Amino acid sequence: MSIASVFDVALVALILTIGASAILVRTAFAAVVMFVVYGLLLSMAWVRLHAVDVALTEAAIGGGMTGLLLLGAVARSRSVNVDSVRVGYPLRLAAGALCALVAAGLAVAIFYPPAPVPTLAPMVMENLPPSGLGNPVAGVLFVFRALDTLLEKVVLLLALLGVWSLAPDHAWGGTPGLQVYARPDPTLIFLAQLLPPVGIVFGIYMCWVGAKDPGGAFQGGTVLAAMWLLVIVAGLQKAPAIGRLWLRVLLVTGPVLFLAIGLAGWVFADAFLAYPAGYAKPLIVAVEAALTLSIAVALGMLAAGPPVRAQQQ
Amino acid sequence: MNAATLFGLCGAALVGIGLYGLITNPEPLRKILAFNLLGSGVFLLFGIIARRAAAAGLGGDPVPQAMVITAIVVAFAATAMAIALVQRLGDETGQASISSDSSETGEEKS
Amino acid sequence: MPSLLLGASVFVLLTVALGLFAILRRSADVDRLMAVQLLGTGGVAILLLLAVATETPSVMDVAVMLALFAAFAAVAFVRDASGASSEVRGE
Amino acid sequence: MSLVMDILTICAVSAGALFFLAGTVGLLRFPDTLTRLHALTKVDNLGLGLIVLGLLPQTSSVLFAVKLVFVWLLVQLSGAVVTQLIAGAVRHHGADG
Repeated sequence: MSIASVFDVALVALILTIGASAILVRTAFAAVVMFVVYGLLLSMAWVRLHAVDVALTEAAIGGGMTGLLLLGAVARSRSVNVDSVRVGYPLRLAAGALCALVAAGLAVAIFYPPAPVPTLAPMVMENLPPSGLGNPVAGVLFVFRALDTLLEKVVLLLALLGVWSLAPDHAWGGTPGLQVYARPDPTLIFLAQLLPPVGIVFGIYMCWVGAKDPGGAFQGGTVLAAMWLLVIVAGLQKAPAIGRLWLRVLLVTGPVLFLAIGLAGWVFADAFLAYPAGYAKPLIVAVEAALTLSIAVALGMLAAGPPVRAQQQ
Repeated sequence: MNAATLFGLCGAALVGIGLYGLITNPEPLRKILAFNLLGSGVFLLFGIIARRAAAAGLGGDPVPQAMVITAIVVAFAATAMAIALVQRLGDETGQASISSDSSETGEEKS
Repeated sequence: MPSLLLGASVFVLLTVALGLFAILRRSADVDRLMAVQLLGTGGVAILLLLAVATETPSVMDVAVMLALFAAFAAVAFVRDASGASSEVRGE
Repeated sequence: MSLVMDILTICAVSAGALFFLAGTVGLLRFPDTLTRLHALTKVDNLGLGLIVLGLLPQTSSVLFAVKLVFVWLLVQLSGAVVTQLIAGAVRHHGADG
């Protein structure tokens, strides 16, 4: 057994242990801590699977952002009475058997892959040079399957609308109920002043490097969102009211620019979302830059939750 | 057994674990967490498909990888939505568990 | 040299696993906060070793990401474990 | 020259790995939260620092090396602040276990 496979076995064992304890541990707070640890471990698994783009996304969203989201919910649900009704033993046994069956079925599928493994990698590499991009994943996201990416941005906006519309009527247009430090101590303020500049540089770097190497608008946008939330959580700045014009403009800038370039494709190239020859890379970089900002704001506001307080004038 | 198969089995097991948590945990928050775990198991299975299809000098097929990136972001959006729903439910009813008939579930073990 | 660095990454992974076990068997919430911090540092070390051993510089970006988000998550955890949070709910 | 570099790498990386082990032993054996936190900071500072030091001679380009140092600085700063925060939470909440 090679050293690399020892690493893989140890990593898989650790992931499964942490994943199982995230489910089985008693308190919700501990479960969320486990889930964040699990997300960070999973990003290492993605590195081992040669999917660095996915590893970046998983570390950012699976590890940090989902953790913050769940944690906010835990903190707020402490005031609500959680009835500790536990499912009975027979039902748990039946559920366990069912789940083992599902897992076993998937495992069988893993052991018997289709004989010639289907792959689109040669096609991607063949058609990548005209776009001027060096990162095949960015090529798929912004050239070959650009419609998916555009619609995903729309999904983000729709989800945000959904979250906002769950606010009580009197709070519409108000500020989100993100939990913040009541009295931040100097160390926290130091961190909240130190980390964001570093994070912003890294987020821009992620977006910029995404055309050539692993990275891109998603990863960059998530870093920016996290830095913004850090500043808010530390109490250095207030969460913006959802009615703010600048907020809404930023939210739609990315998708609108993407859509505009896509529509222009009908005129200057042959099809919707086609890029005119020779201009593909600058256009994609422009779209990515705008999307990074929009994604950052959308993810940040999603994590901040629905508004709870009417805007004070 | 190569690395792809090993991580594939890990993904399969995670789907099982997540499903178990989804069924047996009465707290909606924990259900959401379990669903995320289940989802990441499915993503890992996609990663295996990508890894096995390595060709043309790439470590994996970029198409499933791009799909997983999209999926992670959408899963986050769905989680945010689900949590907002649960919270509103809690605000309205003062209850933090999904049980249409609490007297019945209370009998099993309280 | 690459196999030595890989060996070192296995060793660090095992110590991190043991450390996580040590942290997580305690029941106090404050203890659990250390798990994220330990994985932040250990994960960065593992990823850096992997990046150099396999000569893939982009893995280093994952290490930066891990460091940033471990710190981010830790700040959120401390907020709730210490009860220092304030509800933005002035109705 | 490359032999000297390799020896430096081997020494520093092993020493770093040893600090990871020491930190873990501390986490397992120390009696209360604050002392365990103390063990953890040793992992942060010395373990990662020595590993980065050991990796520097093996890097293929200057940019790579600069990035390594940048990562280490980032972990140093954020790690120091986060452990401070945790310690503050312990003091606020009372150390248990």
